[in-house]
Amino acid sequence: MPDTLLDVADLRIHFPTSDGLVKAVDGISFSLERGQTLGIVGESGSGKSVTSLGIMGLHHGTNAQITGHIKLDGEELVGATPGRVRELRGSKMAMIFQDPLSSLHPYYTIGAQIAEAYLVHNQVGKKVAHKHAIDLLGRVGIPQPASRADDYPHQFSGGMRQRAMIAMALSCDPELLIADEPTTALDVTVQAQILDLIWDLQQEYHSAVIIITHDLGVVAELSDDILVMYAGRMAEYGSAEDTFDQPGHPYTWGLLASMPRIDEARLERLVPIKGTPPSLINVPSGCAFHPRCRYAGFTGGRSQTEVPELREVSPGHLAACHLTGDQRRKFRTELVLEETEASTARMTQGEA
Amino acid sequence: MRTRKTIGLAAIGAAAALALAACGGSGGSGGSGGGGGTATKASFNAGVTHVVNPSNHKGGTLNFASSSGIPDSADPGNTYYAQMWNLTRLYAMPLMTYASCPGPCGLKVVPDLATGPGVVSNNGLTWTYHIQPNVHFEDGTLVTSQDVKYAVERTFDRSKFPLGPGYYPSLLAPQNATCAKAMAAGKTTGCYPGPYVDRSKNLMGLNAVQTPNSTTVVFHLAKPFADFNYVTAIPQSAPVPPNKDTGANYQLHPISTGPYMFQSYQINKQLTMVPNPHWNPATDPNAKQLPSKIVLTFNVNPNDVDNRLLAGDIQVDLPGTGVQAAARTKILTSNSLKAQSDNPVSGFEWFMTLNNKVPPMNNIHCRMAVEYAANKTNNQTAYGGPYAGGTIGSTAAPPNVVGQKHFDLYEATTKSQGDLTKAKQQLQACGHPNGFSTGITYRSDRPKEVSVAQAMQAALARVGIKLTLHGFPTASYTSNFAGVPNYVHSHDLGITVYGWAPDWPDGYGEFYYIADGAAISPVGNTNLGELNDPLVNSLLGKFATENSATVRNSYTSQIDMQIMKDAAFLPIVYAKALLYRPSNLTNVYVQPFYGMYNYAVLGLK
Amino acid sequence: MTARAPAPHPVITFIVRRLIATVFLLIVVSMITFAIFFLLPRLAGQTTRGLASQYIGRNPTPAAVHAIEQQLGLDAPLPVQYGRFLRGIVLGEHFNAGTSKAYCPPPCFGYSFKNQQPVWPMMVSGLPVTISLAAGAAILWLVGGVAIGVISALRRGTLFDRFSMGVALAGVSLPIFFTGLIALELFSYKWPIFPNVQFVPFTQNPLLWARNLVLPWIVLAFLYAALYARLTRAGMLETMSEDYIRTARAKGLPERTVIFKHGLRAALTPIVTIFGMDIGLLLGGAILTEVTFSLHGLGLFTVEAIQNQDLPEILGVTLLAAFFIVIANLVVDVLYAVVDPRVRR
Amino acid sequence: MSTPVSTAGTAGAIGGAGDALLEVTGLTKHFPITRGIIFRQKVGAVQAVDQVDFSVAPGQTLGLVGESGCGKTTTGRLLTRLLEPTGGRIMFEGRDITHLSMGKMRPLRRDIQMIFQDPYSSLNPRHTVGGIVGAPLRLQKVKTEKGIKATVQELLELVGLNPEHYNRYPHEFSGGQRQRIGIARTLALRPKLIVADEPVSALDVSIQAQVINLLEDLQNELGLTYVVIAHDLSVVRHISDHVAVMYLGKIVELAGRDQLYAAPRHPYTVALMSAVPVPAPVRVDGRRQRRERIRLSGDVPSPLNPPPACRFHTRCWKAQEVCRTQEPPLTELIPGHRVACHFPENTAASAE
Repeated sequence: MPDTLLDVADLRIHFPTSDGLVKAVDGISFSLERGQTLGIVGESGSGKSVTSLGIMGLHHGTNAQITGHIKLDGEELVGATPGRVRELRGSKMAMIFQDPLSSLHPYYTIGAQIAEAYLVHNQVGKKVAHKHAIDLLGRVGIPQPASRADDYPHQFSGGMRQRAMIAMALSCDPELLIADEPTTALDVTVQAQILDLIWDLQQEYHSAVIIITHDLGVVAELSDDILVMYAGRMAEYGSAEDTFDQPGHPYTWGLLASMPRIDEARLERLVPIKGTPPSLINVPSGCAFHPRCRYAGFTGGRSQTEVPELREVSPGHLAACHLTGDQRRKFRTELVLEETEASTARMTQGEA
Repeated sequence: MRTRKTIGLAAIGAAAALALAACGGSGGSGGSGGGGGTATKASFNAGVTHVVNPSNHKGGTLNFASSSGIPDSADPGNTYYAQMWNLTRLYAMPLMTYASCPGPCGLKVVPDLATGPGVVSNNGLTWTYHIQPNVHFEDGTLVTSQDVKYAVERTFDRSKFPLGPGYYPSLLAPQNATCAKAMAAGKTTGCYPGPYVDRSKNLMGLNAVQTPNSTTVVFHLAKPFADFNYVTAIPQSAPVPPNKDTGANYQLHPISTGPYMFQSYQINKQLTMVPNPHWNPATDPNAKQLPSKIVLTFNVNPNDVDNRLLAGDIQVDLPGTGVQAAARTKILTSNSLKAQSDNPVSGFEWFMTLNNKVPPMNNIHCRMAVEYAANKTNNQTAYGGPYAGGTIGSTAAPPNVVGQKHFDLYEATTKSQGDLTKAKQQLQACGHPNGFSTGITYRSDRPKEVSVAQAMQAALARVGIKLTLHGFPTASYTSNFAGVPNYVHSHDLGITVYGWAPDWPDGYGEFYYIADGAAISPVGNTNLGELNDPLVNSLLGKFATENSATVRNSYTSQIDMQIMKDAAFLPIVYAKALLYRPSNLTNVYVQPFYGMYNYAVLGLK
Repeated sequence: MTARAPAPHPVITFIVRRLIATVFLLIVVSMITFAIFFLLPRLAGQTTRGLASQYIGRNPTPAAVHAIEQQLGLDAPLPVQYGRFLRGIVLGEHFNAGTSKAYCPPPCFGYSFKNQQPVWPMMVSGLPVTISLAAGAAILWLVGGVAIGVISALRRGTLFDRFSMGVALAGVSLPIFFTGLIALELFSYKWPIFPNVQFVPFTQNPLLWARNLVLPWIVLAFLYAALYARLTRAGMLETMSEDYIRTARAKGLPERTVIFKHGLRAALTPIVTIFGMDIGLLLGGAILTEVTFSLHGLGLFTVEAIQNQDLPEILGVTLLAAFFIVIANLVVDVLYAVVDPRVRR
Repeated sequence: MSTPVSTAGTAGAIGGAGDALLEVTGLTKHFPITRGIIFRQKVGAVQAVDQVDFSVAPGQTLGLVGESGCGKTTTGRLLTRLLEPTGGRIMFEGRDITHLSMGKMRPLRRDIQMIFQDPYSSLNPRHTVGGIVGAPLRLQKVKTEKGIKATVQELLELVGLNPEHYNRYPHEFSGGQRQRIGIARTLALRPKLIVADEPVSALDVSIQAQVINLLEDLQNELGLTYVVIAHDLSVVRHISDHVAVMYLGKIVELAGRDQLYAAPRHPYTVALMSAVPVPAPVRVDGRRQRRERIRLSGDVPSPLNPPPACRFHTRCWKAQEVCRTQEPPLTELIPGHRVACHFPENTAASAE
C-alpha cells in the first residue's frame, strides 16, 4: 500500500446520553491513498457523518468518547491535543458540507470567509489573503471572482455557494478533502457541475477524497472504494466495481433494489427493505440489520446474537454477514429474478 | 363653594378629647404658636392638645415630602386643599387666618394682614377691613389695599383659576344691572370678568371692592353674610402685586408676604423656600421663621415617605392624611414611636346620603330601616378602623364644627352592629316588610368606598334590602353620575357614599352645600341626598344675618338633629389620621381646623 | 440573488420610506389616542360640561364651567379640536379667552388642565431623568446580560449556568416594585450605602449623578439583564449549533474566534432588535422604577397625569412614548440592515 | 403498460375534455415585484408559471419534473388553489375551478388533496395520529358509517400503519411512517386527485421505495389520479404515466413516460437526464472513468427576467439565432409527444 494518507482502524465514537450510550460509530476501519476517493454510503443515522466529523476532530467539546486510531500521514489524531488537530484542520484536511447556504456565515462576505481560512494557517497579510481568495474563486469556476468575492452568501446561487465552499476548503491545499453530502441540496445539473469540479480538482491536487452520501449514483461516479455503513458499523467495504457488481451484503442488495433508476427499465416494481433503520440507542443484537433482513435465519450455525465479522467475499472485498458464499450467490440470483417477476406482475395487473 | 376636595382633606380637627375641653381657652392670644400653648413632653396625642418641643431655635433644613404633587396649585388664589391653606401661611398673609394654637383655640379666626376683624355696616352689606401699614412683599414693596383688591379680582377669572373657592363672585354685589340679571339666570353676562380681560379693555375694575385709601379695603355684598370673616380667612385674600402677576404661572413664584419665599419650584418635583428678608415677625404673630430652608419633595413613593419620616430624613408628610399601613403597624406596636405620634380628628366626615326622591327611599321609614340595619363597625373597618379610619359617627357634623353636639338617634354607637329588630319595624312601617331593592354609588377608584359599599350590601341583606353596587370614577363622580339627580333617579340609586369637610368650622360652612335645598343642582350637585327640609333651609338662611355665637351654635345643633331625624345622612366615621412627628421637629401641634400639624410655626432642634 | 437596484441606494430608500411611514404612524397614533381620551367619553355619555367641570374645584358654578370650556376649546367639534392639537404641535397655541393668553410655544402638546402649564416643557424636564435612568440601566443590562448569557451557553449544564439561569428566572419574574423596595430597604435604610436616592443632573455633579442612580439602575437592569441573559443563552446555543459554526471550526479557527467572531455576532442580531424595542418600550419599566425610587422623570409624570386624569398630559406622554417606540424601531431596522447583509435590499 | 392518455390540454387533447379529470389550459402565475419610496410601483413580475397546458386522465399519474425555480411547485399550488392563478383555466371533472371562491372551493377540497414534502413539519406535533388523520373528516363534517375512529383506523391500516397507534403522537414515528400518516390524512376524504409535492425526497432510500410502492398500490386500489411533483428523474420515471418537463415556468416537453425516457427530444431534457448519476461505475483498465455527459454551463436564469423566446437558449448547445427571437411552440412531434424546441434531439431515431 504505497502512499497511504489516511488510515482509520477500529474507530469508535460513542455518546453517553440520559437514554443510554449512543454508539454512533462502532468499529470502522479503512485506509485511503493520495489521489484516491472513498465513498461512504449509508442512510441517515448510519454514522457516516459522525465518522467524518471524528476524523476532522470536530467532536471536541462534546461528550463524545473516541477510541481506535485515525492516522493522517502517519500522525495519530485520536488523543492528539485539540490545538494540534486544529492546526491540521483546514490546512492538511478540509471539509465541505451538505447545505452550502447554512454552512456559510451570513454576515461575512464570501471573500472574507475564504481569506479567513487562509489567514489562520499562514503568516500573511490580509491583502495577500484576499487576493488568494479571489484566485481560488476563479479556480473553482466563479466568473468575475474579484467582484463576487465581496458578495454575501445570500447573493450567490446554490451551486456557486458550494463552489465557494470548495474554494474555502482548498485554500491551504489540503491533502485530505472530506465532502459530506456535497450535492444533496443541489439540482441535478448543478450537481453534475460540482461532481466534475471535485473530480478535476482531485486530479490537479492529487489529494485524497472521502465522499459521504446516501446517493449510490454519486459514489458510483466518483469513488474508487466504497464503504457501506449500517447502524454505525461497516456492512461492506470494497472497490466500487465489486460493490456494485457483486454486492456482498443483503443490505447493499436492498439498497440497490429499492432505488429507482433512470437508466434501466427493468425495475417496474421496487423491492423495498422492510422496516426502518434502527435507533442507535437500541441497536438490534447480533447483526444490526437482522430485523430487516429476509435471510436472518441463515447464520451458518452461528448464534443469532453474534455480531458478524467482516469477512472477505472476494479478494479485497469485505462484508459483515453470516451468509456463506453459496447462500449469497443463491439468494442474490433469486432476488434479481423476483424483481423481474414483481415488475411483470404489476404490468399484468395494470393491463387488467 | 366649599369644601376642599378629596383625600387631601383633613380639615378641622379637634379630637374627641378636644370637644370636652371648654371652648374659649386662651382667647385672644392668637399669636402664641410657641409660647401661648401649653408645652409638654412627647407622648401619644400630645400634639393634639399641646405644643410639643416648643423652641425658638433657628436654622436647619425643614423637609416636607408628599406622595403626590401639590394637589391643585401653589397660588394662594387657586387652591382648595387643607394642606395648601396650611402651607400657604408660610408665604401668604390673608386678611384673616386661624389662630396658631392647639385645641379649640385654633378654630377661631383672627386678623392676619388686617388689623382687626371686618367691620360690618349698611345692614350687613358692607364689610370694611384695615390692613397693617408696614407689611412688605419679598421684594421690599409695601403691601397696599390695592394689592388685596387685585387678589380678589383675580378670583373672578375662573378659566385661569378654576380650582379655588368661588365665594367672591357669588357673595359680592354684581358689577351692574346686566350682571345682576344674568346671575339670577345662572350666567355671567356683563359681570366682572377678572383683571386680565378687564384691564385690557377699559380698566373699570371690580366695583364691589373699594380701596378708599392704601390701608382700607371695603367689600360690598349682594346680601348680608355674617360668615364673611371666614371667607377672608381663605388664602385668596392674600395680596398679589398686579405688576408681578403672571396669571397661571404665578403659582411658580407667588410673591411672598409670609416668613418664607420661593427660591425654586418645579411642578410635581420640588419646591424650595428660603427666609423672606422683608418679613417682620411683629406684623405676623401667627407664623415663625425658624428653619433656614424649607424643601418640599413631591411624588415620593408613599412607603418611602414613611421610611424617610421614621428615619428622620424628612420631617413632615405634606398632605397630613397619616402614614401608610406598614408604618402604622410599626408605630402603634412600638411605645417609643407611638409616643411620637398623634391621632387627631381630621375635620372630614365620611357618610352616606339616603336619597329623599328615589322610591321607596322617599319614605322616611325605609331610610330609617337603612339607618338601623347598617353595620357601623364594619363600615368603620372599611375605612381603616379606629386609628386610620376614625371614630364611628352618629351626627351629620363632625365634632370639630363649632356648635356640634353629640347625639345618637339610630344606636350607631350603642348597637354598632345594627339593630335588625328596629330595622324590620321600620320596613313594616314603610310598607316593605320583606325589604326592597335600591342602588348604592361610590367612587370605584377608592378602595375604602368600595369596601364600605360591600359592607352595606351585606348588612342590609340581613333585613332583605338588596343593594346593587354602582362604582364610578372620582373625576366624574359628581359631574356625571352621583351629582346628576336625573341620572340618580333613572337608575334608582338610593344611597350615595360621600365625604365632607367644611370650608370653615361652623354650621353654615358645614351644611350649606350638602343639606340646603337651594344647593341642589342638575349637574355637579353636592346635596346628594336631595334633602329639601324647610326647617333646615330656613335655619341655614338665618346664619347670614345672625352674629351671636350662642344662637349660631344652637342653629348648628338644630340643623344637625333635623338632618338625622330626616334620616337623610348615614354617618360612617369622623375621620382620623395617624401623624408622626420626628423628635427633631419643634413647635409641633395639630392645628384643629386643618387637622394636621401647623406648618407655619415648625422649627428644628 | 439580489436585484441590484439602480439608484437611490437601497438603504437610503429604506430609511426614507420608514421615516415617511413613521410620520403617518405617529399621526394615526395621535388620532387613536385623541379619540380614546376625547371621543370615547362623549360616546359613553360624558357631556362637555361634565368634562369641563372635572377641572374645577368642587361645586362648579355654570359660569366657571363655561369659562373652562372656552379656555380649553372643549365646545368645538372634535375634528376641530384635533386640528388645533396638530396645529399646536407645529405652530404653538394660544389658550384662554380675552387678550391675556397663555401661550404654548411649539411643539405644543397641549395645555395641562390641572397644572395650568403647557405639557411639553413639563415632559422635557422629566426627560434627563428618564434618559439617565434608561441609558445607565441599558448599558448595565446589555453588558451584564449578554456576558452571563454567553458564559451560560458555553458552560451549559454547569453550576454557573444553573445558578445564573435560576437568578435570571427570578429576575424576569420579580416585579420592579418588589426588587426596588427590597433594594431600598437594604441599601438605603438598613445599610445606607446608597442613601437618599435623588436625581442630580449629570452636568451638575457626575459622580453624585451616578452614585444616586446606582440602585435604580441595578433594579431596572436586573429585570432586563435576566431577560437578556436568557435570550443570549438561547441565541448562543442555537447559533453554536449552526452549520456555519461547524464550518468555522472546520477551517481550523481558534475556538475564541469561533465563539466571538462567528457565534456571538450572529447571536447578537436578535438581541439588537429586542434591545431597540425595549428601549422604546422602556417607559413601562421606567414608570415602576421612578415610582419606586421617587425619581421625577417621565414615568412619574405619566403616573401623575393618569392619577389626575389630565388628558392633555396623557395624550402628550402617549405620543412621546409612541415617538420613541417608532424611532427605536426605525433605528433597529437600520441597525439590522447594517448588521445583517441579507436584509439590505 | 398503460393505455395512452390525453397529454395536452389544448386543441390537440386526445379524446376531448370529457375524458380528462383535470385539464389545465394556459395556466399562468406572475408574482409582482414592486419598488418605490412612497408609492410602490409594479416594476416587473416573476413569471413563475407561464402558459402551461396539460391534462390528466382519471387513474393516471402525471409527473412534473424540473429544477428548483422551474415553477413545478407553484403549478401544484395553483392546481389545489392554494394560490390564485394570474391567467389560464383549470377544469376539474369538466368544471371550471380557476377562480372559485373559498366557499365554493370547500366541497371540492374533498376531491383534490395535497401531499407535502416534509413529513416532519406538516404534522402538528400536539395532535395524535387519530386527530390528524380524522381532522379532514371533522372539518368537512363527513358522516361516516362506523364513526370517525373506525374510519381512521381503516385508513391507517390501508397505508400500512398499525391501527393500534391511533393515539400516538407524530414524534413517535419514523420519517417514512410520518409520510404514511400524511398520506392517510390525504386519503380520509376519498379524493379523486392527489397533488404530491416531492413526496419522497426527504426520506431515506430504503424508505423511499416503500412509499413509492404504497402510492402505486393505493392508485390501483382506489383509482386515484396523481400529479407528482419531483426533482428526481428516477422517481418520476417510476411513478408516472406521463411526464412534463418544466424549465423557467414553461413546459418544454410533455410525453408518455417510456417515450420520454427512451428518447427525450428537448435538449434540456437530454441534459437533465444525462446529469443524473447512475449507480454503475465506469471502469477502464480498473481505473474509474468519468461518465460522458452533457454539461450545462452556468445557472438557471432568474425567472424575474427570463431570456426571450426560447428560455433555454442561453444554456443550449444547439441554440441559434431563431431561438433568441422566436418562441418555439409546444408541438406534438409524434403522437403523444410534445416538445417546445426548434431543434429537437433524437428526431432521426424512432421513438421505441
